[in-house]
Order: sequence, then C-alpha cells, then structure tokens
Amino acid sequence: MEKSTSIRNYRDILIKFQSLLALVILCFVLAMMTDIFFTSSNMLNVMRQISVNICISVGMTLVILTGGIDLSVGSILALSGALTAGFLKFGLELPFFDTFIGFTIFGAVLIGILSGTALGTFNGLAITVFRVPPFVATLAMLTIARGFTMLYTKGFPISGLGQNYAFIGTGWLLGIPVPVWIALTVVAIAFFVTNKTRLGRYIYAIGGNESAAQLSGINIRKIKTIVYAIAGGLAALGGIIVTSRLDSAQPNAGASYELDAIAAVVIGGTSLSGGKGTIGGTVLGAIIIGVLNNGLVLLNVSPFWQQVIKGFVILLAIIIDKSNTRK
Amino acid sequence: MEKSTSIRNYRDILIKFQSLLALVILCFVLAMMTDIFFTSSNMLNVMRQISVNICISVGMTLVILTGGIDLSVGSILALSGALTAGFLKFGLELPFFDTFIGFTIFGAVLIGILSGTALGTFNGLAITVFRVPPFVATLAMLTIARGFTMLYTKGFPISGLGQNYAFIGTGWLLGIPVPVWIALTVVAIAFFVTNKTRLGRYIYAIGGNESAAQLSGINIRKIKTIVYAIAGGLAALGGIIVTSRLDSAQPNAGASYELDAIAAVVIGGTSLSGGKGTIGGTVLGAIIIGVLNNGLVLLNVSPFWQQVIKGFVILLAIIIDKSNTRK
Amino acid sequence: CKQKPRQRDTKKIAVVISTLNNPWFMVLAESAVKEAESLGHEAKIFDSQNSTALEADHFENAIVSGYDAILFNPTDSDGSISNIQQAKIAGIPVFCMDREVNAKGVATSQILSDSYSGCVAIGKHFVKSLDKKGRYVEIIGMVGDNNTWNRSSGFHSVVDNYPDLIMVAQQSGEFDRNKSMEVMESILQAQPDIDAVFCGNDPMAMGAYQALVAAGLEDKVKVFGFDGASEVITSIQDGKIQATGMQFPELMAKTAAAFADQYFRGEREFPEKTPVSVELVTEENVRFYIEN
Amino acid sequence: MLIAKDISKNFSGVRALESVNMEIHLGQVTALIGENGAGKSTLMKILSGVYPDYDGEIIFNGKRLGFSNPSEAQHEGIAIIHQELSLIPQLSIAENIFLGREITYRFGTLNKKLMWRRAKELLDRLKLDLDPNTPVYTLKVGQQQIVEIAKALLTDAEIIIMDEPTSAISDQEVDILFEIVKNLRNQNKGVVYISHKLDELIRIADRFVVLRDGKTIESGLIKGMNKDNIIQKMVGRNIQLLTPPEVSGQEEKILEVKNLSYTPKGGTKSGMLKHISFNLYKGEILGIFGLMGTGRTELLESLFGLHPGTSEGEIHINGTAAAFQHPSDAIQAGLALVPEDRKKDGLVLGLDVRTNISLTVLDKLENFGTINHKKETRLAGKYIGELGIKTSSQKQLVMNLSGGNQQKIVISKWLATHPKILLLDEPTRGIDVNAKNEIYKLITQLAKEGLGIIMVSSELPEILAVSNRVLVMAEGELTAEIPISEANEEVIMQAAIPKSKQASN
Ligand SMILES: Nc1ncnc2c1ncn2[C@@H]1O[C@H](COP(=O)(O)OP(=O)(O)OP(=O)(O)O)[C@@H](O)[C@H]1O
Ligand SMILES: Nc1ncnc2c1ncn2[C@@H]1O[C@H](COP(=O)(O)OP(=O)(O)OP(=O)(O)O)[C@@H](O)[C@H]1O
Ligand SMILES: [Mg+2]
Ligand SMILES: [Mg+2]
Repeated sequence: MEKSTSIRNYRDILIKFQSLLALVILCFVLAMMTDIFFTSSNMLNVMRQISVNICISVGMTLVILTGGIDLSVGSILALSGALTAGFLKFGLELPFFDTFIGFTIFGAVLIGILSGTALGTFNGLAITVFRVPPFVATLAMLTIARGFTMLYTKGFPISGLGQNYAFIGTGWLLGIPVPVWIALTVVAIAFFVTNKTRLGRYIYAIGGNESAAQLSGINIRKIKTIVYAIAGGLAALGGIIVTSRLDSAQPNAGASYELDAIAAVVIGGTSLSGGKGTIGGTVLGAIIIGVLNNGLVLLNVSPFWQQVIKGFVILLAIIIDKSNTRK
Repeated sequence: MEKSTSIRNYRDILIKFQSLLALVILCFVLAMMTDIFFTSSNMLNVMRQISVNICISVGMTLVILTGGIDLSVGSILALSGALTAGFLKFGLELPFFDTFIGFTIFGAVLIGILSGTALGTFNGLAITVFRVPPFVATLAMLTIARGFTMLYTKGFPISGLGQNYAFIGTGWLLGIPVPVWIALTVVAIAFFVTNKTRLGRYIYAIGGNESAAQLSGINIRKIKTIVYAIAGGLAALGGIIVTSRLDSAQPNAGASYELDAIAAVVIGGTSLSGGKGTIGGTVLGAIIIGVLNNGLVLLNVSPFWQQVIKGFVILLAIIIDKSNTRK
Repeated sequence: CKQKPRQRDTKKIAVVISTLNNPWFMVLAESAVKEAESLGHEAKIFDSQNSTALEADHFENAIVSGYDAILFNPTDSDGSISNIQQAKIAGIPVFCMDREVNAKGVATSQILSDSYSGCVAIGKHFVKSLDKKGRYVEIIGMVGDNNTWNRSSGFHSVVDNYPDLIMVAQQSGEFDRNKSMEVMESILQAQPDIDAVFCGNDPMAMGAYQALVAAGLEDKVKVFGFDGASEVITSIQDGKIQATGMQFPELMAKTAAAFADQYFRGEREFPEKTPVSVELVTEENVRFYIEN
Repeated sequence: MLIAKDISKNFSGVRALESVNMEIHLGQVTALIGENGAGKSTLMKILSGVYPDYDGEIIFNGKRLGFSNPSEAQHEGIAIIHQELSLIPQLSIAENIFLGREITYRFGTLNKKLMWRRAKELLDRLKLDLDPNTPVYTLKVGQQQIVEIAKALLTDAEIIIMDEPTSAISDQEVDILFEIVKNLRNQNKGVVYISHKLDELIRIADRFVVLRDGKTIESGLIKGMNKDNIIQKMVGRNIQLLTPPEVSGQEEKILEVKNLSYTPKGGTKSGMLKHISFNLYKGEILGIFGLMGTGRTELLESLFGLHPGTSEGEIHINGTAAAFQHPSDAIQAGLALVPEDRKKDGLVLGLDVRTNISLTVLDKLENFGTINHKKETRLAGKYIGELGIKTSSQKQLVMNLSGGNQQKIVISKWLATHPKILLLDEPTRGIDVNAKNEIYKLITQLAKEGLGIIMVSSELPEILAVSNRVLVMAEGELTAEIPISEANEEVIMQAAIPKSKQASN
C-alpha cells in the first residue's frame, strides 16, 4: 500500500514540476537568445512588472478554487486606484456639512482597499444571495465599476500624487522593489490561508463539492462572499501599486487584466471547475506570463507577432501540463 | 401522469417568459420615456444593429450548451472580415507561381467563412485532442487571431469594397434589412438543429452529463469540434456583415464582442454549466441588450452613466429570471 | 545565437506608441522606424495598448535592454511623466511625438501636434459652414482618454459661444468606426433633424457618414472629423465629409528621429517644444493634401 | 457464449484486474460476486467497450472482439446498465433511452413520435407509469434506475450486463425486473447480474463467478449454494453475521418531532411530508422503512435544517425547541446526517481522507486560528483505526477508495462531531456484505454508547436486523410504529403499501 503513496508524492511533485518545466524551458530558450535576459536587473524588472498581476491572480485563485470567476478585477483596480488618488489629492468635501476632510497616504490607501473590498463584497452578495452566476455578476460589475470610475474622474486622470506616495510603486527596500515586497507578502499570506486555516480548507471543500460542504455545516454564502471581497481588496491593492508607479490614476487602467490573471491561474494548474490548485502554481503562472512578455520585447519581436507567439506559448504551456498529468 | 408533462410545459413557458418579462418591462419603461422608441424605423434599426450579435450569440449558445465557452469570437470576426475584404479587394498573389487569383464576392465571402470555421476547428481540436480547457484555448485564439489580423492588414483598414458587397450589410429586402434576414436564417437553422437533429440532441447531452453521453456511445470529440467550428463560422459571418456595413475591414473590429455574446446567452436563460438553454432565449437576450444600448442613446444618457446603468440592468434581468425559476 | 555586435555608430531606438489599434498611429510608428533606419539605426516598435501601466513596462524593458533613445508617443499627458523620468534617470533621451506631457524639462524635446488648437480651427470652420446656427451631434472618443477631452474642449471653446448652435446629442463612439456608426444610427432615430456631426477622430467620422448614408441624410448633414486619414481626405474631395484637422504624423516622426540622431552625434540643445500645427482641411484646400 | 480471457487492467499504477477469466453463457444468468473494489465494474466496463485499453482478449461466439467505444459494443450486441446512474438530467426519459441510437426520418430529422411510442412500450413493460416526455431530473433515483434498465432493453442485445441495477429500487420493482430477466433468459440471452444483495443472486442466477482483489477465484453453478457459501467465497473466510440487538432499556427522550410537514419547492406531490410525529430515545436505533419516494430522505433533511422556510412543525432536542436555519445549527445541537448519496452530498472526492474526516470539526482543531495538523492526523488516525478504513494513507484521495470505505469516511466525519443523534439515510447502499456487517456492528456499538440513531433503509432485512423500533412511511405519512418484537416483513409491508394502491387492489 505504501507504493501508491510514493507514486502519489512523486505525482504531486510532477504536477508542481510541470509549470516549472514550462518556465525552465522558456527561460532556457530566452537565455540562449539574449544575454540581457539573465541579468539581475532584468530579473528584478520582470518581478516588479508581474507584482500587480500576482496580487490580482492570488485573489482570482481563491475565487476559482471555490468554482467561481471574477471578471471585474480590472475595473475594481481602476476605481480603487482613482479613489485612492482622488482622496489623497483632493480629500473629501462634504458640501452639506461644509466640511473638508484631508487624507494621509495611509488613509487614502485604506479607503482604496476598503472600496475594492466593498465592491468585491457586492459581487459576493449578488452571487450568494441573489444567485446570479459569478460570470454574469462580475461581468456586470466590470461595467458598473468602470462607469463609476469615469464618473468619479470625469474621464481625466488624477496625477501628481507626490514623492511619498510614489514610494509604494517605485521605491526599493533592501535591494528589492517595494511592489515585489508587497506581492511577496500577499503570496505568503495567501499561502498561509490556503494551507493552514479553516477558511482555506472551506474554500477547497466548496470548490470540490458544494453540497457536501453545505451539509458539513459550512456557511457557503459567508465563505464565498469573503472570497470575492478578498479578490476585490487585492485588485484594489493592485490599483494602488499601479497608480503609485505611474504617479497617476488612469480612468481606463486595468482593462482586460482579468484575462491575464485567469491565464496565470490556469497556467499554474488550478482547475476552472474549482477545488484543485495552489497559490504556488499561480505564482509560477504569473512568472511565465511575465517572462514571456519581457522576453518577446528583449528579442525585438514585432508587436503583432508578439500576440501570435504569446497565444501559442500559453497553449503549449497548458499542453505540457496536461500531457504530464496523464501519465 | 399527464400532469408531469403539463408541469414541464408550464415551466418551459415560464422560463421563456422570464426573459420576455425583463424585455417587456424594459420596452415599457423606454416607451414611456421616449416616443421614438416604438417607431417601426427604430425597431428595424435595433434589429439591424443586433444582427451581428445574434449570429455570434447563436454559435456561443451551442458552445455554452456543451459546457464550454468561446472567448475568441471577436478576434475571429476581425480576421475573417479582414480576409474577406482583402481577398475581395486585392485577390491572392502567389509569387512563387507568378499567379494572381481574383475573387468574386461569393468567393471572398466563402473564404471568410471557411477561415472562421477553420479557426473554430482549431479551437475545437485544442480542446478535445489536447484537452486544453475551453477558456484557455479560446483565450489563446483571441490573441493569436488578433495578431494575425494585424499582420495581414499591417494595422490598416481595408476600405472601399464596392456597392455590391455593401448590399450584405446595408441592403434591404422586402422592407427588411439584409443583415436581419441573415440573422433570421441563422436563428431558424439553429432552432432546427437544436430541436430536430441528432447533433442538437448530442449537444444538450454532452452539456448535461459528459460522461453519461460518452457511455451512450456519443463521439464527444467530434461533436465538440463541430460546435466550435460552427461558432467560428458564425463569427466569420458576423465579420462579413460588419465589414460590409462599414465598407471597411477594421483590424480592431470585434473587440470584446465575446462579452456581449455571452451576456446575450446568459440573459436568455442558458446555463453556463451547459445542458440547459434555448436559441429562442438567446435571441431574447440579444434583443434586450440591443434595446438597452439603443434606449440609452435615444435618451441621450451621458456615456459616463451608460456603463453603470447597463451593468445594473443586466444584473436585474438575471435576478428577475432567477426569482421566477425558484417558484 | 547571440546578437551580432553592433557597429559603433549604430544605435538602438525604441519607438513606444500609445496604441496600434488606429491606422494614424501605425503611420506615426512606421514613419519613425523608417526614418531611424534610414539614418542608420535600429528601431523597434512597442505597443502600449492605451495603457500607461503597459507603457511603464515597455520603458523598463527598453532601459534594461540597452536602448539608446526613445521616440515616444505618450498614452497620457500626466500618466506618462513618471515613465519619461525613469528614462531620464537612466540617461536615455526621450523625444515625445504628437501628444504633450505636462511636465517641463523631463522629455529631451517634444514634437507636438496640438489637438486642442486644431479643434479650435475646426470649430471655427464649423461655425462658419453652419452659419452660426443649427442642431448638431458630437461623437466623442473613448471616455477615459485625454485626447477625447482635448479635442472636445477645443471644439466647444469656439462653438459654445454661439447660442443658436445646439448640441442635441453627445455620445461616445470609442474612436471606433463601427461603434460610431451604430451610435449615430440610434441618434438619427431620435434626432433626424440635424445639420452637422462633429467626430473626435476620422474613423468615427467615416462611421457616422455611413450611418447618414443608410438613413439617406448624407447630403443634408455635414460631417467633421479629425486626424487627416487618407480615406477622409478622399471623402472631402468627393464632398462627402466637410472638414478634418490634418495632423502630420510623418513629419513629427521624422523630426523626432532626426533629433535622436543629432543627440547621438553630441547635440544637446533641443527646443523644449516643437509645435507641428494641425491644418484645417476643407474642400477648398483638399487638393494640396491628396497623396500623389 | 462470451469468453473473457486473461483480462488485466491498470489504473495509473493500481492493478484493478489481473488475468481474469469469465464465461457468459447464453440463456443463463451469471452472477458476478465480489467485495467492494474487487473489480466487477471494471471488468464489465471492459466488456462493454468503456475501457478500450486492457490486456487479454474477448471472444464472442468464436469471434475475437475489440471495442474502441461503447457504441461498438452495443453494435455487437452487448448492452450494460451502469452502476453509477448515467442519465442526462435535462433530457426527457425518451430522449435518454434513445440517446446515441435516435430514430430519424429519412432526411436525418428526429422521429420524436416513434421514439415516444417505443419508450412508452418499454416503460409499460417495466411498469413505470410515467410520460416518456418527463425530464429525468424530476425522477427519483429509483425511477432513474428503471429508465437505465429500459435503456439497456431497447436494443436487441445478446448479452445484457446489469451492474447493481437494484441498489435504489424497492422489492416491488425488483420483482418486475426479475420477471424481465427471466424472460430474457427464456429468449436465450446472456445476462450478467451484479448485486450486493445476496438473496437476489440466489433467486435469479444460474451460475456465479467470484472476483477477489482483481483475480478470479472460482466459478460454478449457483444451485445448492446458500448465502454463507457465497460470503465465504467472496471474502475468503467465514464471517459472523450480526445477531439482532438487545432491546435498549433507556427511556430518556432526546428527540421529539411534532407535526412536521414539508412541501417541496415547485409544489410537486412527491417528497411531501404530512404531519409527522415521533420520538427518539437515548441509545435507541429507530428504523424507518418505506417504499421509494415516500419522503424519508426529506424527513431527515428537514430535521437537519436543510429546508428552512419550506418545512414546519416542532422539533425538540432534549426537551428544548429547535428551529434550524442551516445544517450548522443542527450540528451545533448535536445532530449528524449521513446522506443517501455519499458522492453527491457526503464527500469531497478530490480531497484526501484526512481532510474529509476533519471537515466537520476544523474549529476544534485550531490553535490560534491555524489548523493543528498533528491534532488532525491524530483524529483521522483514530477513526481509520476504529472503523477499519482500508486506505493506503491518510493522504489518499477519497475518490480512489472503494464504496464501503468511502461510506465509513462519511460516518467518521460525523462521529468526529460527537453527535447525540445520528441520522443515517440508506447507510449501506451499494456496500458489500462484509462492510455492511461492520457498519451494523458500528451502529449497534454507537447506540450502546448512548447515541440516538435514526436509520432509513429500503432493505427490510437490514431494518429487522438492526432496529429497536420500526417506523413505516407511505406517501409522506407515518403509517405504523412497530416494536421490534412484533415486527416482521408482512406487518411492515402492509403498512408501507400506499392506501391509494391498496384500494385499487
Ligand atoms: N478510474 C479509476 N481510476 C483509478 N482506479 C480505479 C478506477 N476505477 C476503478 N478503480 C479501482 O479499481 C478497483 C476495482 O474497482 P471496481 O469499480 O471495478 O470495483 P467493484 O468490484 O465494481 O466494486 P463495487 O462493488 O464497490 O462497485 C478498485 O480498487 C478501484 O479503486
Ligand atoms: N422533483 C425533484 N427534483 C429534484 N430532486 C428531487 C425531486 N424529487 C425528489 N428529488 C430528490 O431525489 C432524491 C432521491 O429520491 P428518493 O428516490 O430517495 O425518494 P425520497 O423522496 O428521498 O424517498 P425515500 O428516501 O423514502 O425513498 C431525494 O433526495 C429527493 O430530494
Ligand atoms: Mg462496481
Ligand atoms: Mg431517499
């Protein structure tokens, strides 16, 4: 009987290994083709570029693990980023009370993250209480949050947020960019939550078999709502990084980020039907996408060919994955 | 035991009725707010505008009925439209053979539809043979087809396709616009296929319970591949209509059309998990979206608010649906 | 297969363009590449896809991979500043094309097409051709894009001074020909009695025109665009479109590439801004703009 | 005659079959016997073309066959009723019966009328009084099983394989099925019959084949065999069948149900509950018997807080009134429910044994908000040991375990909550005699320890063997309450047959 365990462990390692394999092949090819790729400055560059996608993808992983999907992350990113920038720059005026409230960076960031969390909660409630399918609920939110972003910014970017705020997106700590630290923290917490806490366990259980989870006394509505709220909050965090990096909140920021995030999750081996997948896989997926984007640029591939090649590499990464699991 | 049949019919009617209810409410509100809404010219206008979405949504319905999804329809639309326009305008040069092949409208349209069908078949094979999840396979195709469109057109529109070709998109027959005739034909055929043929039966069976369908001896791979091929072909047909209407193939045509199509399908009551839904429902869904777009413009709602309102109306339409089925 | 060692005086130039989804920008990008190559340099296009975040990635990648200069079409006047700053810190000159960034002394030089005053000119012509009164429709571009508002406000700075010019609808055509046509079709249902349409770019003008043709109103309603796309120039000659603002992407791209080349040769003094005026193209002067 | 020769089959390293030999004679019923996981279904799936890759050969009437998919096997005259229900819920009965074998007009359009008529004939033969246009999702599990049977009977197959066709149907339907099997035998068809209900095998089979751990052990004639022989061959040793429990002496009332009613959403009549009242005492095993579709499942579900809003009535636990809005409330109050369908409602199949066992009590395994894996391992280890769950390790995925062991995991996860009241819905469905016996032992042991147990079952012998008291339900009503001393098959069946039917008889 021990045999099957060792087979299983071996398999587990292989499953983790697959995405890694795709990544290693990719890196190897790139390193052969250009010297610059493996320089430390380029590696840090790649890491900084994917940090926003990692924040979003981690939230997306949790959502997908419950068997759902979140299309609204890009719009939530834009709205939360705009709110953060707006509160930081203009504060909040309450004309009725003739009051003006100014915000510190911390306050504005808090507002941003809370707003994202609130939008995520709205998604969650639409899905759990009103039983709207996740695809539709978050598709509606994609439109709604984008609309509110336009209304709040009136279509203009909010720029000039100051040196201190810029630290979040452009600063360095101990030789590593701040956004990378943020992403690492998010990954560490998510890793902890999925592996060591009840919430994590429940997420897997709901995705694996919702009705069994319900019968086991798990409050499905609560857990799902929490998960969408987290996804919203992490999208907002991404929005804060983007805004800070650009020193400007763009009303159309984050467009189609949901597709990149979903791609990272799926390339990382998480099943879209829920219940199966890991945070580690998602990080690998995000790195694969980031390395690919970076490599195509380093290699001087024309933008049109980039799209074609990117599509094929994603297909290939998934196919390598699948052919290994089958064995 | 006649009772249970009548219960089923009653329920079926109710299911159809729900989307209708949402539509009726919407139309009523719009008619209250503007006189123009209910004029026959505006109705024909709406019908013409949704005809492309209907073609795409019909294909999407079949795909979703099998439990899949197709994100690539917008890109396929653009590529097929560009190919049709290109072949029509420039023909095909084969430099090796020193040959030039010119194309009639019929020939060019055929090329367009075949190319769309081929791209759809590629989707289908990636999904069935290489077991790539539909979301990822068609996401890759979204990027790939867009890249090829850019490469083929070099980023420039192909314009000036001639009066005869323009008939497809702008002509009238018996007082009804040609695109509406095309959409009606597509709907009629799809209605026939889903209700009267084995293919239709198998599509529902696969979406309802894939492993049971397999055990019944249905060739899952074949049916799924056919369905994605049809979706690709219908997207191409949409591309031909769009190109003809604009007298120009735009390289960035069809961007995010997949979301409109999915929204139409889902509002029409088709379940994203497959096996349940009707073509009629999808047509209703497409009409709801079309009426909504039209109404917001008729009322001259500010573009800022349009997105917000659209999102909420979609949510509402689904919630009305759900609350009725629960009874 | 490592890259071949470059010759001494061959430099690498990055051409970072806000979007390639519109042929106008294709012309800008390709002219820049062509000019750079004809000056003996390597050049490569980066497509920011209208996203300042993606643009930031491009800048970082260009800096790391050792580009020597950047010919830059900013996505956003404010949102792109920090990107140029990155390049400046890395010692790479940035030459802006077409769109201005709102910061002094950051870009090495800016070669600008002034959308705002271009649209002021269109506005003036608009007022004249409508004889100061009439009902019109405005189709703006993407709601979150700063060109949209530059153009719209330039236009309105003139037209709003005439109380008899009434805007009966303002809708977004998302800079897209198809979207513009569909919006126009619906507007025509509500407002069949209009005299003119002003569109924020030429593809939208063509789309609006198509809708007018379908409604049989193409002779009654005057269409105004902006960009100077060749299709619109031909249409102006054919009397289909009233006027457009001609921008000179080739000229801007050439100037920027030439500046970069001079920079490589040691030149450091460049004008902060080089405005390339937008010319009003109407039926009267259209013959000067026809290519060959 | 169909001969399966030296058949071997691996599942990613797991050897499911090893050089299995089997003969299926036409005109005879062959019983395939074996414990859970012995490889019966796997062998049948190979014969019916579901698994195209295997070692060995299949010879049918002297011809060597190899199928690459189920429809090829159908074509050669081999039909199968699968163990897992494999119907498409959204399609109608007729559509399901004809799935993959539709009758069409000359131009390829479906001939719905003819299919309806043929389906109706089949249903009539099986005495299932339903319109063939009824969608399958509205059917009870038992009715679905009959549709499966109809599906297999549709084609004129030479060989018909029935893999546990009676696991969800009641004795009446079993009688109908057996009539049909006898007819098939008379028509010189070969029938393979798999069941864990050993009485059935003795009643219907002519020959038997025993599988153990993927190997053929023995085959022969059923004549002269009795239950004990069969069990001995199947398990490889003698096992002590359960003796009826002593009557419990405790009088402490732990559950009181008064006037419980329930109307399902959609207002369908089936599954309705009407004014149910009964008590459950500490240390008692209360058996609930009824024909299929009488609402026993709904009764347990209503008790467990799964139908808030649609059920009404009073529930008192240890004398205090309770109104559960959610299963978690019921768990809090000391209830546990082992559901009817373990795969659908009991287990997260893609997670491992340990995670499934601990799912109900994670809050008690936490230190400072994190799950203490040591405690968790200890908990899982305890139940694996106590219940004798056969698994390679705690980290084995539940989907790789046999049905009996899966069932024990469901019971474990509920015992972990230390319930006072245990609700069991068909606790031994699809489970082999040996495992069944162990579960019976467990149930009686738990009762001795003071739990109150309600056990719903469709198997009369099971009810009679385990219960202290028997309740009988018919058409959503309680029709009898019988102390075990007075209970026998006749009395119970009398109460279980619906009044509407009795009247017409
Ligand atoms: N798809 C599969 N993948 C891996 N292992 C499998 C698969 N199907 C069956 N097995 C294993 O093969 C063995 C035989 O299973 P099978 O279903 O044939 O048993 P069975 O005799 O039908 O049992 P039961 O009486 O419970 O139905 C078991 O150990 C089972 O775990
Ligand atoms: N119309 C229906 N739609 C969906 N599910 C149903 C419907 N009717 C019954 N069910 C469910 O099907 C399952 C199986 O039904 P089953 O044949 O066991 O009958 P039952 O009502 O549970 O009665 P019993 O347990 O006494 O046999 C039950 O869980 C029941 O809730
Ligand atoms: Mg079996
Ligand atoms: Mg039941």
